[in-house]
Amino acid sequence: MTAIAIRDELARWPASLKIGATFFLLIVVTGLFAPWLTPYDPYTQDLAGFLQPPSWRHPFGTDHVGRDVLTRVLHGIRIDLQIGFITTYVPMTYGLLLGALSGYLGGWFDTLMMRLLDVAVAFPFLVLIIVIIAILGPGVHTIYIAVFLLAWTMYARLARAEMLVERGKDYVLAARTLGYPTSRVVFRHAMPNVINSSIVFSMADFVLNILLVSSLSFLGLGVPPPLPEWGAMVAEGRDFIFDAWWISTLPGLAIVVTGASLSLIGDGLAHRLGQRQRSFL
Amino acid sequence: MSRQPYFRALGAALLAAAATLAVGDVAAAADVKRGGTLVLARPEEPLTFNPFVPADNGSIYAIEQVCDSLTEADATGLGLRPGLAESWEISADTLTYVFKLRDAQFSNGQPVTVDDVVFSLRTAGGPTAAYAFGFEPILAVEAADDSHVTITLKRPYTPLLSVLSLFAAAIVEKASFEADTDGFGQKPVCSGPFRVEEYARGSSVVMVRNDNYWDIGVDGQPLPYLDRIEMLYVPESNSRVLGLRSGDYDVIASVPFNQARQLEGDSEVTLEAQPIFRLDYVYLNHGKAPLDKKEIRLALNYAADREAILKTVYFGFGEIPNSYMPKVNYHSDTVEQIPYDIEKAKELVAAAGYDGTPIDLMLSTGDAPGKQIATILQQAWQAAGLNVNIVEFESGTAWDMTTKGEYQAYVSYITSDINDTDELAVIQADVNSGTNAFFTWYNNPEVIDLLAKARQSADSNERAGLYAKVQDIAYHDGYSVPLNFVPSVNAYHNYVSGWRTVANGWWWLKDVSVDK
Amino acid sequence: MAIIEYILGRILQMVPVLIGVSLVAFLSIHLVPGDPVQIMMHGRATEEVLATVRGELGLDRPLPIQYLRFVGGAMVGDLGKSIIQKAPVDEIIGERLGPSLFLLVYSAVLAVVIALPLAVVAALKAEGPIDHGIRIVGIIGFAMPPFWVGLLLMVLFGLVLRWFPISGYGRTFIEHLWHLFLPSLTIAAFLAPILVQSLRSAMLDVMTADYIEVARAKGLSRRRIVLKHVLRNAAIPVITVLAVNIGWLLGGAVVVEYVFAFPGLGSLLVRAVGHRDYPVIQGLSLVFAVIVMVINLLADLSYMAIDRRVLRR
Amino acid sequence: MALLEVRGLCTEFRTPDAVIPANAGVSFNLDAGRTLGIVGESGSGKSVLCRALLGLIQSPPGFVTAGEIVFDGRDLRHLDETTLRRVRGTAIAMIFQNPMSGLNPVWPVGDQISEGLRVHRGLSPSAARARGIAMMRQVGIPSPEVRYDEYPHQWSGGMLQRAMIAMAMACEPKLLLADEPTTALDVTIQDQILALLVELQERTGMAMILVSHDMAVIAETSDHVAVMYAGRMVEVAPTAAAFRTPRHPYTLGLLQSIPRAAGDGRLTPIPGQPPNLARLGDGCPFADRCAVASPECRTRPVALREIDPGHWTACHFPERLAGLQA
Repeated sequence: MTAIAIRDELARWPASLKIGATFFLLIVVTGLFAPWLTPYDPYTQDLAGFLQPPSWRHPFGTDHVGRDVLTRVLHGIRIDLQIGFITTYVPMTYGLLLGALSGYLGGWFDTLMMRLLDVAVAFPFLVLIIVIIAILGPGVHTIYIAVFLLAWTMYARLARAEMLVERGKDYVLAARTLGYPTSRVVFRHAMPNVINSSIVFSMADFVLNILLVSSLSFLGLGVPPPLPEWGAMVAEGRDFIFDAWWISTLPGLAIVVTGASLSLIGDGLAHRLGQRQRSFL
Repeated sequence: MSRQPYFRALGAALLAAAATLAVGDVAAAADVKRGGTLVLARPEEPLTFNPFVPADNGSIYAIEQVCDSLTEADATGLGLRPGLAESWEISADTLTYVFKLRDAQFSNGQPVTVDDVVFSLRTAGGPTAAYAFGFEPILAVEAADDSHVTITLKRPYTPLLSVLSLFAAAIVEKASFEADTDGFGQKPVCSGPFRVEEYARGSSVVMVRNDNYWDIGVDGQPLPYLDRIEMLYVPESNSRVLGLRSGDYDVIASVPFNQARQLEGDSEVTLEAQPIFRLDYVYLNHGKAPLDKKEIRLALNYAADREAILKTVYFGFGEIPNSYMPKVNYHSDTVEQIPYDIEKAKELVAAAGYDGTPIDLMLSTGDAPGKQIATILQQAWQAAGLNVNIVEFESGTAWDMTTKGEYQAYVSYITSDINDTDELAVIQADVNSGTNAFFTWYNNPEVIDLLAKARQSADSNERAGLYAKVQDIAYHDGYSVPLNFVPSVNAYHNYVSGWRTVANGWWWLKDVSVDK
Repeated sequence: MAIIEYILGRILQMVPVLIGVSLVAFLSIHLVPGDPVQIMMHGRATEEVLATVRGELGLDRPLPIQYLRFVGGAMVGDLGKSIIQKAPVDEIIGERLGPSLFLLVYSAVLAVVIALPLAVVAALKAEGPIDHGIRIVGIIGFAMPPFWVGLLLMVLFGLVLRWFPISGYGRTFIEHLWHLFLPSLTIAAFLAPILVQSLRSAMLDVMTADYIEVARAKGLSRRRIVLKHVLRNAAIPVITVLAVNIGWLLGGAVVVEYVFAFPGLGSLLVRAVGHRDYPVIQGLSLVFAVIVMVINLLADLSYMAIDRRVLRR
Repeated sequence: MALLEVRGLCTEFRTPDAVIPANAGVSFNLDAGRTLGIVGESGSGKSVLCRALLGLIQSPPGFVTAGEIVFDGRDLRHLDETTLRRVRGTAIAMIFQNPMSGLNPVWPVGDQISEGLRVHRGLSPSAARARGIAMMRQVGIPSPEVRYDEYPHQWSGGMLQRAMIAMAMACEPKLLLADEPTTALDVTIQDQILALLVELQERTGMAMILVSHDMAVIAETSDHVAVMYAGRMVEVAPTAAAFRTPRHPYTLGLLQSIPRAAGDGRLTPIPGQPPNLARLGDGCPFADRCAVASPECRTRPVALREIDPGHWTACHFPERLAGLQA
């Protein structure tokens, strides 16, 4: 894209998209430069200086083993954005493929996919994650696998519903009458019109996945210590919520801010992609 | 949620000096207030009231309020007193015990008969009872006449009276139990101070006064003082503290240490930090490299800053240990503590020729203090030059790995039900005792030899010396990384009196009264 | 009638799903290390006792046999007995099913009550300051960790104002409403923003429809247009969102259950998994699956009630 | 006095990129009982005009910036929303281009027809139903008692347009705005609907504005015709005069592009594209496509002027058209 094309594109962005994208970019940049932004290390403990309230030295205070909370929140950006990204876009990729194929092909494939989807939706997530942790051991990769097994369903549903509509449209019929192979019709012609709602949903999904890790941490099923992951920090700080509110609240705030920026992006994208205003938060 | 494993060892002899562990006076005056309801919030829920299917603290502490046994723990838990057995006689060869039953009734009004006693004790020693091993030395339980029960032993067994005081030796009403064993687990018929009125699984047990209870209070009237107990299951510690403050709960059990310090300042609330038979420590698997090297194990000990842990994790509650086991009767104060010395730790790591084999430090999910400890230890041990990963496992899995020896280090704890060093010493330090030195695979022939000597000795001074020696050797062998002798911390409103935690960890509610 | 045939058809479709769920649940939970008997006895019992108890529970049989026994029982409505609690699984689940569903329905109702006016205002004032204000509050409610919201509500309404109890369930319907207000509000704080956003965008979508312009040309008031013509049409995507979330919250509300000491299905599941109480886990998996599918069916039926066109599909 | 007098009406749409004047100074009169046909290409501002009359312009992005809409002696632009709403349902009604999407899919058709009666006339449900059924019968919907409770998806397009008409006529308006009422329908149905509109108009004496891009439709129904181009009226005349002697090259172009079954088959399309409304110059907007334009047409502003009695045009050189007419 030329500079002018970029400028024109930016000019078409609704305000929510601009604000959201700016915030998100800021968060990403902060995460990239986290090691240079504070003088502390996210892992180094200072047991003598534990549970210090926010001050100039420690703007977010220190946690229950004396680590600087701000430093951990900033380093957490890397981890949480990575978690959010992988848990959202990997399942989205094959969820879309399966859903689109299912909607396009119909027949036994569709029936099979829908029953598979029902099983995945109806299966209790907690059992699954405990099982996977037990087999593979705890860690981020375990959460990934558990999410991979289940999170595709929403995308498959969305893609399938959209594909059912697109399938009947003239341009798809035209492509079929021209004798294009199915894969080309599905992926080259119909797909671009199918993915919009998924892209918008993925913004909310991103936040939901970070929150999921937080809930898992509450149950002790999240990422292992001492990783500065926001959800784990929120959960670890909860025993101190009345005497050291900052340990748990400020990482929570980071989730809120990230969520807000993604939500704005989602809203703006819904607008920009000209889809029927289907936003999910 | 209870931390696993929760090993309750059975002890033998009782310590005469028990009363020295003072726990406040039993309501001295006769003006004790009767009636009322006590609302008690705890982090564990009872799973069953069937005393032969134990169990977990959630169930045991509740069963203790409902079921009675031939002998029972006194108010401190350090001594024994007669329970349903009014008195007993022991034969000269110590192989035959004859118990005289008290004239007592079950909560349904039926008398406690010798049949019930024989049935209960046989069940407790039956093939599916978890505590059966405690009853293994028993040859036979028989009715002597309408009011006497005879227990004969295969061999001399001093712990018998202690074993009989356990919840697992509770006397149940045979007819009710046999008619509906599963139903009994929900609504037991026992002869304790309270009876279960309503058991809402997953949320609460409502107990009401058993009007047929035999014991007498300080005012000369039958115990208990309370009319009713609502024992609530409140797993979230913040919620318990809030509920205590808002007046929803009268007593809360297991106050988190950081909030305990805050509650200390609350004038309406009494905070109780009662020493119990508990040691928090890091299990080490001596069978796995690099923990097979004594230098490494000692390095772990030298590198652990216990003062800091006591301050940051326990908020000063507890005592830095000088032993590999809880502070029970033959505990020696003279064993020298391993100091915090990171340089020494580094030297030891170097001396061991450490090859970088990582140590997986395991903890159970949901164990918040354990997580904090693991986090601190990881950094400390890394500073000593060791590679340490923290691995978190759901408690069932963690316990499974521990018993199978598929772990390296595990942040956990141990408690003893009974005030006698011998049993835990043997279980923890004798690799041939059946639990592989409590899943450490610690194997020191000298210790095994000393323990055998101690068991054969009748002289308590000699035994004390031998146990002290074992304590010294095992502790300095780097048996484990002991962290803290942890007290039980509970809090109650000032209008609650007579509350006490016994050294075994649970509480007698029959002595509690409420004057709102 | 067509509708009854449709419902029966849907119920038939549940059968293969239930078989799938039960098989996955059974296999996965048996793959996990850990032995319910060892856990129940806390490592105290001898190998001999452990073996005897396993034998009594039938845990020593080959897995396929155990599975078939479970399926056989489940087909005649017998889900077996809890290993730990010795009570019938259907009874244990049944005790918590009512409260859990009550909590969920209550939360959903609260969320709708909160979300409806906010969404309407946000849609009518789209892109205005009020709309953005509602969005920001929503994002905060949505992204705040539930236990944090729960504790906050407990401190505010339980400790400071003393308006609502902080735990318990109560005995009568009114008491349920009173006791469960704070936990429901905690869930609603998460759910309502999702509903506001989906309802708002659905409304904006509907408001561009031709028939809304026709309604305006008819001289109908804004109020009537929104209530009668917009909301009903905008309800369908919102019902979908609600259905998906209720299905998830059935087991996912466990954090709220813990904070408010509420005896729900989520905490039962966590405990059953911790104890390896196989019959309870299997039973719960089936119950979850049935409820999720029934919720989906109800959602589809309500689409039909709202929009007759759906019937033709 | 005219029933409706529109003076200098301006409507514009504001987008981030540009301001688009959709109506630029539209003026006309309409007497009671008469029909004004408005004709023009897509995007010429016909539909915007109808919506602006009723105050239905979505704002933002649309704004009515100037002009008067005097209906029955009151300037509708200065009425508050509530009063204007009453006018909309009762005195002025409107029917739309696409009947398939003009009815709410989730309510029965009958309810929607009688909704106005309940809201504006305060009729009880049963009275509204009876009146609604009568309306449905009037517009030629067979067995209305049964069809009253049916849903839009069960009906054909022609029937739906009859329902739309019934809905519009329910409160007996003095003025009916019909925005391309037949465009979306099959040809055979179109005539029926037009005949129905004419018949209803004769029976009730209402005035009607009929918007269409189809000159034939206008010819059949209207007393006067107004030709719109680029947001303004370029020719207003009695229908017969406009068809016989168009005085604006655009009108002429429209007439020549009508296919006639019995004609010589010669079609002359208007060359070029409609102008970009956002970039109009000062001169005649049609100049670029005009066969008779002079250079000055591109620069000199042009306004409607009366060149024959009742015949208005916005062309600098209407006399030049004589040579072009066959």
